[in-house]
Amino acid sequence: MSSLLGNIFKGWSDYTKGNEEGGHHDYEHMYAMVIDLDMCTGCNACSTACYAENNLATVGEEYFGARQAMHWMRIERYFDEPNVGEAEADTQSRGASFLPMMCQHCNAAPCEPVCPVAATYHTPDGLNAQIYNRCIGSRYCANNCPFRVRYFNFYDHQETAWPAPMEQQLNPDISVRSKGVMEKCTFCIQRTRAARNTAKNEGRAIRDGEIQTACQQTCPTSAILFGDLLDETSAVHQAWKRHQVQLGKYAQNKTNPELRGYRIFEELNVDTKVLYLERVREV
Amino acid sequence: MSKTKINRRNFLKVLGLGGAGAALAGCDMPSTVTLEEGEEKIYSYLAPEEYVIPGVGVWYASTCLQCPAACGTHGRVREGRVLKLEGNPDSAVNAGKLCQMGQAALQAHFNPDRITAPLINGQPASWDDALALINEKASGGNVAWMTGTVSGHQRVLLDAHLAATGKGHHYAVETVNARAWTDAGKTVLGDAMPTLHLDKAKAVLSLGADLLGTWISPVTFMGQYGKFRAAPRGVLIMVEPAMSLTGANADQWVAAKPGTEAAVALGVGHLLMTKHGLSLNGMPNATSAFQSMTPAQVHEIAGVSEAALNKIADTLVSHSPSLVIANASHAAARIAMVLNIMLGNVGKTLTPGASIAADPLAPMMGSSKDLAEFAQNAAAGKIDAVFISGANPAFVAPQGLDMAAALKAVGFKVAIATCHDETTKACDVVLPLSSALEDWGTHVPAYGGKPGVVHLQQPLMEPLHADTRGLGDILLTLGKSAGVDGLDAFEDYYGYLRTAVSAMIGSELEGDWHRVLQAGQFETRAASRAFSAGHDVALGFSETAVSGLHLVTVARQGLYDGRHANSSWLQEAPDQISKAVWDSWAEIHPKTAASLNLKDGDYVRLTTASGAITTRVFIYKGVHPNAVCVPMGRGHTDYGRWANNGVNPLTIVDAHLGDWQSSEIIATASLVKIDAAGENRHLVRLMDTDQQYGRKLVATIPAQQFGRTQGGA
Amino acid sequence: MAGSSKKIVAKTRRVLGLFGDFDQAFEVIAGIRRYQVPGLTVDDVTLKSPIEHPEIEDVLGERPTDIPKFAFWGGLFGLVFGFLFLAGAQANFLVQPQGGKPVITIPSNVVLAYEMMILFGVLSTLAGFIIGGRLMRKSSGLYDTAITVDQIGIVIEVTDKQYQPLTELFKKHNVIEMHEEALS
Amino acid sequence: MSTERSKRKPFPWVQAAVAAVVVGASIVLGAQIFERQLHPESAGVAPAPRVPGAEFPTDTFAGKDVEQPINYSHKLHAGDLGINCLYCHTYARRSKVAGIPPTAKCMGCHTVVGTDKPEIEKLTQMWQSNQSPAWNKVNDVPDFVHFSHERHLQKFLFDNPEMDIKNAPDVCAMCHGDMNQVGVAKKMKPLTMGFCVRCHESNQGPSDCTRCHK
Amino acid sequence: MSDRKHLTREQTKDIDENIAWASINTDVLRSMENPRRGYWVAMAVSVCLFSVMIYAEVYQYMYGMGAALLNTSHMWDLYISTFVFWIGMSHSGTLLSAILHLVHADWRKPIYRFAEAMTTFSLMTAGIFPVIHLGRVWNFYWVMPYMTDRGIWPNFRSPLIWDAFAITTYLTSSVLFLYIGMIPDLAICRDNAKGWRKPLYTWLSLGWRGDDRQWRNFRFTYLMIACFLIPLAVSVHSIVSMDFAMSIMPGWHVTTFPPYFVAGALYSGCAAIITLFILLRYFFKFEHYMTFPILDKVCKLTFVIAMVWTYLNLVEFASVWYGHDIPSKEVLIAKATGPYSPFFWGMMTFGSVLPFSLLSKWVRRNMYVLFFASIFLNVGMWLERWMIVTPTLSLGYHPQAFNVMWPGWTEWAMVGGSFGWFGMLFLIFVKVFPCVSMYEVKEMVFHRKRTIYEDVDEMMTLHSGVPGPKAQAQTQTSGGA
Repeated sequence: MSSLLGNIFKGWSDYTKGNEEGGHHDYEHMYAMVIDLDMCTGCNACSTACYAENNLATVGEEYFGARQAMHWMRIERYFDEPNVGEAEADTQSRGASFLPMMCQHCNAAPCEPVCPVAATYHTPDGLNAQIYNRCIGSRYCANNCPFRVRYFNFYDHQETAWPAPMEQQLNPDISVRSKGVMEKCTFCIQRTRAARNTAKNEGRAIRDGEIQTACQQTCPTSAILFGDLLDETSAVHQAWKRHQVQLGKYAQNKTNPELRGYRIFEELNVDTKVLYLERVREV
Repeated sequence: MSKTKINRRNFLKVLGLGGAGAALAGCDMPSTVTLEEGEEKIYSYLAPEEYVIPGVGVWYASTCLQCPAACGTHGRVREGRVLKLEGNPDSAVNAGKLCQMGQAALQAHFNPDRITAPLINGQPASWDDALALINEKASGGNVAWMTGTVSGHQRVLLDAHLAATGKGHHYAVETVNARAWTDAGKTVLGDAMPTLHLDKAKAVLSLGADLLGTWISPVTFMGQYGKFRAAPRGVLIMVEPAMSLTGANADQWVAAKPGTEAAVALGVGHLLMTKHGLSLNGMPNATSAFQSMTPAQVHEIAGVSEAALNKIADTLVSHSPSLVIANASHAAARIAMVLNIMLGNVGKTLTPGASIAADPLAPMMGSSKDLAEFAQNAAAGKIDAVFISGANPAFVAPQGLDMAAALKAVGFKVAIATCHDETTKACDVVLPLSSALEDWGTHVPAYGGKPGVVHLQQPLMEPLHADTRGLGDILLTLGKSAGVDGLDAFEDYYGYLRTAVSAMIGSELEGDWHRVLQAGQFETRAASRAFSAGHDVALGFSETAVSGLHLVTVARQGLYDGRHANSSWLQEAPDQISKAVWDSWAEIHPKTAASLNLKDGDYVRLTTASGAITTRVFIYKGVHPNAVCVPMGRGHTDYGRWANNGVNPLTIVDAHLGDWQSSEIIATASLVKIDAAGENRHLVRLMDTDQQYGRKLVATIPAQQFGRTQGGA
Repeated sequence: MAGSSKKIVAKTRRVLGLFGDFDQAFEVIAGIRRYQVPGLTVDDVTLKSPIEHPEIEDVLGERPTDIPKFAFWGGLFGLVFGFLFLAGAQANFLVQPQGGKPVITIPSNVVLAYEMMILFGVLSTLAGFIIGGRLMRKSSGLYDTAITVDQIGIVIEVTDKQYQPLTELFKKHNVIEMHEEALS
Repeated sequence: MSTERSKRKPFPWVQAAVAAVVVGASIVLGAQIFERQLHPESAGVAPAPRVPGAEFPTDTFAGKDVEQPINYSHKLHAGDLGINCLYCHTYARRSKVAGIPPTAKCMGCHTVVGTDKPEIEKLTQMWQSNQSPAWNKVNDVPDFVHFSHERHLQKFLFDNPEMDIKNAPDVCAMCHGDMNQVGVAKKMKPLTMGFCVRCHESNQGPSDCTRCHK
Repeated sequence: MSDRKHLTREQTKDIDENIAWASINTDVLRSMENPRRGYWVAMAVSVCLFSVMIYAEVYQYMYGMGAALLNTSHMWDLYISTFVFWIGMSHSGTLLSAILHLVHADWRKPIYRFAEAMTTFSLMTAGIFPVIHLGRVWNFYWVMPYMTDRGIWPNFRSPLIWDAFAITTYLTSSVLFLYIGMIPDLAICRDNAKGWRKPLYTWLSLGWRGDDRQWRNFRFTYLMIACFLIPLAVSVHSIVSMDFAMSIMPGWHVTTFPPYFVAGALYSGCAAIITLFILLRYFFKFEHYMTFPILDKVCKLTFVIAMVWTYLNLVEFASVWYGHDIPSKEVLIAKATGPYSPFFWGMMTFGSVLPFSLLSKWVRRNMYVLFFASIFLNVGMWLERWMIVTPTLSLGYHPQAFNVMWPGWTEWAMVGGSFGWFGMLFLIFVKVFPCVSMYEVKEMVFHRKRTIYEDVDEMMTLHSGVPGPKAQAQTQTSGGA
């Protein structure tokens, strides 16, 4: 009760602080990712690892065709590369561009304020969380997501996706979603939690690299980097710094504009936490 | 040793879901009262190991058998169930990484369509009856084995069994193989499996070798590719008729007419000689072959422009050391080897491989040549009985081989399989095989491992189905009844394996064995090899495939040759190139489509001399206008609930068009006719666009910029 | 409808006169205003009509109503309560950081408090109507269904002495019908 | 007939506004206080166990009798014999689940003790036939709740300077009630989200949803 | 009553001032009794449509939202657009009742009652949609801010919560507005009712006796609530527009949406009034009350609002067109040229071109033409809502999610069923409650007569010696008693 007014003032000062110092957040951690698109081969290993780790249901051809699939991590493939000039008109003269796309865990996530029941919100870890059992399925969040990385359980898939004995493979550390709820990439929150627990038991801070997301762990070319952006020694922090990308900005003021780091739809000012490194082409 | 076994087994007991069952139905339903008392059961352990704690996952090392690469894995085991596989960071093959097929080994293990009991003529039977029948029918005469790639002690036992039963032959069948490359290596450099150093190469030219997708050991190559792309950044050039995953990552992708990669390679060699002044000392045959293939001829034969060819040659020279690899044909592979010699790559990016000293353990690499031979021998009545394991000849054989008749001609067929497939259906006895996650084994990676390292496969959980047995156990039983010497001492394969491994590591100590289990691998003596000087082999290529539309069947990482089609994860993982799921498609070039008046999603009938299939077209520019590319893997008829979709292009491959110097069935040689089949249905894909519409999604920068900012070249 | 019994003389009966025309009823009330019936004032008159006659106030005099007050205070309460309720709920909600927005979000709370203001304003107005209009109470028996058709009724409580002059006044203005009942 | 129009006074704006604010605020805050504080102890079952430095909800729950394959008595073992909870539920300090003790642990005593009792005979028989008793889960939370015994024991028992391992039953009783009093296990606390949240609030536990819901 | 000649298209007066008050009662009360065959047919059709909706909802509940063919790109479709449509419909009652009441346009009096009923029922229809479109309908009450010891609340930042508040408020207020305005009429019903209706009306009329005190309080109450309703109505539809405008999606994040939605709401409300006006006039023989001159005024009002709507529409397009927000522009172009373009142009035709027909007096006075015109106006407005929701979702920002979807059968069933539900409620209403305000028509007649006759009466008597209309009316009124 006494926290009522305190909460009001604290919330307000955090907010103003956030406005003044771009990207300030009163977070314990801020997990972020770096994906080097020049290393990504588009092999799908991350995507399948995600299915295995996060109890993702397969939906079958019919529902996939109806675009009701739920692949938290999807590998998109594009053929146009405007930056390096048009490819030959009648035949492909270079490869494709692959884009691993999952929840970008925006700091100013457009999905969060629109959820009527606050089933999606920002955790003190700086993650955009989805609480399945609170979700009532209004799907507003997915409509407001510019990346379209929120997936809705249009059906119950338990019977078809995990026919016995497949349910034994399900990861007990996270829920299996039933029909009518939204789900999305959590940056493998169960792994974050486990690492935090271990660290706490051992009375130390979480080490950089101690938490590996399933996609990162399996990526054959090690194109994915994951870590705490607030930890200045972390590889992720270093990479963000090296590429002169800062949170809380919708246009980066790089001293070297040729650096590869960029965030997708930065101009929407949703403050995503996934830094992509541009694909490189020999031209 | 039996004592260890009991302990070992106990920790694996499924009993003891210790309070946290599978979190099924995680969200409430209106009718479900979730706070019920007495609704769920808890089984306690009987006498668990101290480190087995319900609710805490433990990682165990094992080996992945999803493709012949034999990557090391770690499996997360909780409450006696394996939940997740990761790469074994200690393995030199995959360095902690895993591809999607490896991830999906879980689904092969938990597959709902597993065979759970022995079958005799399709009827459930007991092991005793099945083994008795096998003893009766397959104890003498011409007993053959057909497997995929096998290595380690399973191969030892298998060889022993073959030797004991007499005149039999071992057919190792792999549709997706590197036989062209290994043969060329052996012929030109005297080493079938030289070590490639992608990470040291500054340019890589691949002639149809999908090294990031399915070639030899993709995870190894992808690991190296990561380093190859770091500053200074290497350049990847791919020559092939239809875009593979490697092609999709290439800086320069060159579409060649199907089957003409060798001509392109010769053309490159020609330019290297004439334009860049490189020469081949002491290889007059090769030199003349290069000299006789002018860029103009290449353009005519392969449809590759002189500019593209020049660019390839320039890049290879300017980015030295480079590496040329090939898998398109034996001819192309040989030329690639010679090009490596000419470019001076040998010893830099191409070094001699190493194998383990214990040769019987070395992998028996499969090929499709064995498939054809098996079909011929079987049809000729030369095989009395066959054991089939890890191969699905009824699915992968082209119609021209008439595998159905061949199998019928074999008197007695035993399938040892985890799941029903087209082959088990044709077999007299089906023995239920433990999944790769329930079995013991040793595997020698064909490529990429540390020299002399053997990967150990250990069960990650108690068999799901009590009546299944491991391949090693079956081989041991068969060996014993065939009278193989020295097997009677072993109660089971575990005992045999432990003894054998102990001998190899030179220690009988419990602790050392546990260290091996923990590492998932052990080192034995390595035998290093050396290159012989470049042999001046004849270079040439088959000119059968230069005009008309050709069928190109390719394997993609995922369903592979079809063995993973019963995994819903892999069926639903979009194909890397077309992004299609759950069904087959035929990739054709827009020009071809225009000339045939086809649009995306039109059903077409592809007819070759061997038969016809009907599937939908996917039109895009990543395929040569003369090629129709149909990825393999689908078209199963009897392979579980998820596999029965799409078409199998392997059936219409023209089996009689062998490669130039081998009897390999090659994937690019069949002339094909396309007819619209009338119907049109949208091909189900992850995305229906290839364009970014001006959004900065995947931004691309020129390599010069990368050089400036990342310190690369 | 029960008249106040402030007069010294006890009122004995209640009279309802029905008129066919507003003007006639008007005249009757004007008559009373002119003290044509001794001791009766317009404050004793209750008019029952099929439609609303704001003009009647010319003669009946201004009779105040509390409805606007109810509306105002209801609305004000809704506004204040709404805002406090939301702010309190937000500040003590377990889930706080939301899309980079502050804990108490003024724009959204303004919208919601605005709705609450209207809701409570309307509800309070309704309450005011029921209280002020003396609805949902037991009514006196003097009523004629013709009132809901087209006739205007005038209800007055009178003493015995006033009865006669009142009847005359009614009749003078073409009363159509008269009902009366004794007051106990 | 109202005649109060003559004596109309200026309306007390200020007072009324203050009153409205007070009423509104007290409704909000009153509701908060009423709802968010720990519920008063309800009459009945057990006195609140003592865990220094911790405040926790005292509401109780009358669980139903759940039949178990073996009529194990907590009263006898934990109460009368004084066996520490963590002796049998040993996983609780290392895992999110407390777990049921392995049969071997039971047999540790019962190969010698009370072998003639019918329930022990049942147990012995199961042990000899390599069978696990199929216990019925008594304290069940929905599958989307990921409660960790380890974390809670760590906080209230092992990291608590005033507590010793022998006080474990007091900590367990926070959520499980006084098991020393019952025979076959029974649910004695509501274990609803409100129950958890109230305790988290008063003990500064995390309020982040993802700590329990993943 | 006897002379129907003046009720033709050439009628100029809004209402015949000489109409007997008693016959007003009789006419309206008659309409509430003895449903004829047409009524039962209409009722049967409505119930059938509604049953299909129930079936579709049960089906969707069992099998999941996928049955509606919604997908990852199209999380909302017809459910939300139809929701917006019905919310829009609900603005007619407020417009006619509250705004015209405040500006003393007394021609609203014969027709506002059914318009208000329409408001209430459209809201009750609209309210269904946000609920049925939930993935887990059984938890819909979680959007309500109620106390719980879990310490969780709805997210007050969400426009959906604003919707919930706004709709609840609007529904409550408009039901009360409808009801309060009906109390004097319920007293009339009570005085004439028999059987089961008697206790119902007695109870509902709250002891209305027509006292001057009651009338006075009534007047203020009605006025106050009207004052509350106008800003409320504006806020409700602008809040509905914020579901879109507060998002970041191209084509939704548009600042002109609030006024645009309000204009669209008034527009479709007016069109619906025309439809129901014609139906009621025809079936209940309300020619005396729902006259051509009133219809004429409604049509003109509709035209004006249509032009406002068109203007705002064009402004929106223009601002997108001249802006350089590429995704928004793409959405706009796709609307006009993409797979949904027939519907877009249908919307433009029905919404912006068709209203020009209302400029023709022939159209305004031709019930049949007007009936179909009004239906098409509303079709246009429904298409407008669909064209707001779906094309944006089919494009958006991310090319991977570009997707064209067509609604599934459950969506169509629910859209159709919503008309059934609305029809059902309305049909019940017209037989239980007076759909023409009797006392207000009397007031209208009374005041018109007074204002017209005050001066005319004297003149006529003076010049011709013939008793003026006032005197005539006097005899007529008393005669009708």
